[in-house]
Amino acid sequence: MMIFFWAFVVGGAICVIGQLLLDVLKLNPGQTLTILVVSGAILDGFGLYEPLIDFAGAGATVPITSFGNSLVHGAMAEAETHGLVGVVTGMFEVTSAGISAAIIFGVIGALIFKPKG
Amino acid sequence: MQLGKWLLISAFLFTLIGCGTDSALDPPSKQRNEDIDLSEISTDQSISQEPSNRAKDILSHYDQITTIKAVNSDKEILIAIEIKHMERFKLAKIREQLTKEMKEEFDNLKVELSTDKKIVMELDKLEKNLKKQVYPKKDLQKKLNKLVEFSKEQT
Amino acid sequence: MADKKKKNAPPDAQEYQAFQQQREVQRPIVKNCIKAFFVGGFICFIGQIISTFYIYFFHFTEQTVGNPTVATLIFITMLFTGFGFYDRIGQFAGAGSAVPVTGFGNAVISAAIEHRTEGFILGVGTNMFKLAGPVIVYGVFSAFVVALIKTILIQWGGL
Amino acid sequence: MLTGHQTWVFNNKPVIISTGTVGGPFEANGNIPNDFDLLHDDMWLKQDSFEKAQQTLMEEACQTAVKKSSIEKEQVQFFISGDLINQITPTSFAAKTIGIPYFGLFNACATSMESLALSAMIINAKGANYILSGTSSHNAAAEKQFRYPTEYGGQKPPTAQWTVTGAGCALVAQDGQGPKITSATIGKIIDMGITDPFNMGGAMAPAAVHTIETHFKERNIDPSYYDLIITGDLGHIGREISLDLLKKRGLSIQENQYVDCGLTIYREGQPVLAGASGPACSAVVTYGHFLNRMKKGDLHRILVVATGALHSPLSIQQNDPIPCIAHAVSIESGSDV
Repeated sequence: MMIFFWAFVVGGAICVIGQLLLDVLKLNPGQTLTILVVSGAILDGFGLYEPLIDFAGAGATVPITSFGNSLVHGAMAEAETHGLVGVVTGMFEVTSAGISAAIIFGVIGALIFKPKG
Repeated sequence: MQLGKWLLISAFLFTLIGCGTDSALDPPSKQRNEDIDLSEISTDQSISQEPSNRAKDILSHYDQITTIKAVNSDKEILIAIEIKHMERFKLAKIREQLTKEMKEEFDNLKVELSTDKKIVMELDKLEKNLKKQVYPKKDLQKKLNKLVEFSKEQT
Repeated sequence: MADKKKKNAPPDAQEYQAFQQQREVQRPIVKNCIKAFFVGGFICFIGQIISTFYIYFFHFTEQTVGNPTVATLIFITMLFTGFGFYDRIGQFAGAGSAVPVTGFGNAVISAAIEHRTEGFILGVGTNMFKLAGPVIVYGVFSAFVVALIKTILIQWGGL
Repeated sequence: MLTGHQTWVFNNKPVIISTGTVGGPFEANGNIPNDFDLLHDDMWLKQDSFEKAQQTLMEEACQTAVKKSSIEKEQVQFFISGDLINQITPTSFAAKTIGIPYFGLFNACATSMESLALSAMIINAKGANYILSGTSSHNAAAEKQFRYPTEYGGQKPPTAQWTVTGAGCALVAQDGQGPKITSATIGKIIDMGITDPFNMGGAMAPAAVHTIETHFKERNIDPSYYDLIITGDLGHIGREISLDLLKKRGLSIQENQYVDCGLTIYREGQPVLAGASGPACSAVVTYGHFLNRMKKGDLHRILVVATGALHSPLSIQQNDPIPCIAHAVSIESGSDV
């Protein structure tokens, strides 16, 4: 059950990197998250993100960096079968859950909740 | 500002590169690793489980492996392993290397090697059932086939 | 850009900026990082519990469990956002609650809830990705570039 | 009467005959709940948007001010007001409900004193008998306009300030009972190149210093003339910076003579970071708290310096600095003058 421990540590460490981007470079949250997503994509380009997922489980899949990683994965999987066209078409194959869940629960949230202020 | 941004990103990159990617498996030791969680299946099934037992025997010489489950039909063999947690960074390489080794060992069977927790659990269930009862040949084949498909699912 | 502007500022403004910077309350970076570590780690820990639960009790493998886990986390985020807890967690945890996928969910859901007063099509529909949009835009674009380079290397470079 | 370059001295002594202050739940829980005429326990005020809630705040403040005086609404000639939200619509809608000829102003958080100075000027020149002047702000509406959705979990730095939910209104008249407006100094835009919208205190401090300095120079008086010099919403950081700058310029202002509305309205321990802000901040604290203290006889002469950061979400995104302004109005109790 080491996975729980490492999920905590690795996930926490990625958040610390985000906090440093926020506080040291004084970026706003949008810029910070964008940098993290792009780094996730680049890391996967070097084949470095998958080992981290194997090692830390949700510690690597829950932070937003994994979004970049899985976009690359979707694109690469499709590219294997369809070549360069697959790079464009396969993009959302793996990541759709995050985006569609956000949209669905966003609309449901707007239907049932009012901002508390 | 711009420079600092890139410094931070590259620092992040290097920390990850630092976590070693080259050597995947230690060479097998002479002795069987006694800590491994494995059980030999009786061979009086409709399909002999001798290949599965042989696979377990070979794999049990690797120190990094902690659990081995395997079931075979007369066409294919599904092996599922778990490794020590600190080795999981190299999981993909280990899986690749062991798959290759197993393929060479069982050249008459279709070999599938998985490191997935769920497949370990499913094979464990199957192994236990095999101990209790004799499966008809077709049933076992079908069951195994389903598991192999399941282990390959991506999303 | 901003640096250039600062250099062109009149001397009294430059002097004031330096003075102001001295007096500004510094952000408690170490404290913030510790809080981000624990809250962020905790959210990932919860994520791991959810995944393990799905692996044990439902028909998911380690490979396929990612999607239902993310969806569940975002559902929980919707409740936390709607009942007005998430912004408080965010003020405490900073990146700890912004970096996990729950932060992405919160950005989308909070914008959706906030703009319902402007109607569901133009309010909720247009503003939903006001905050989370850049993440998708640059995530997709960078993934495209990375995958393109990799595919070309594999196909023609024999990588 | 113009004195110097940017200061008016009102020889006819316009009087604040009554005031109305309204607050939200966060203010009710604050430091000076007893100084509000009306407190709401609901951010929405039973309206269906935060902007409409702000409109209601403004309407109620005006109605309260008129009700507390001996005159009828129909006797009021002008309504001078403004706020922060998109093209000051909450104020304009409130003006529609009130139904009095209306001047709309925008000077961000400095609008309160801008409107008071203009009202005093018109009254002083006998351009009107009664003028309602006030401002409003609403925390959630301002967050939505200038920052993130209210439920978004972004972390604010310790320099950020909390927008007051409330509205303050003063009824200014030719004569009557009440504190008198004696002079006003209209500030000019000071831009020191600060671009961080989460540090408005630091951005606005030079504007406050400039206006205070000009006020004393042009009226040829000493800071000791006033019991209190009250700044609008500089917060902790802005207050300290401006006090240091004032001392550097040779104005001898005592530490306890220099207070900030943004530090008065809330209790210690409320999560307001560097202090309060918003147009309503200086309006409710001045018209409520400080004028009450004047009536009690605690204070005789005060100088209220409302500060405003005149940026927009657009200008911040385009990397422009924050232009700041401060207007000072001096109020003296009736017996003194």
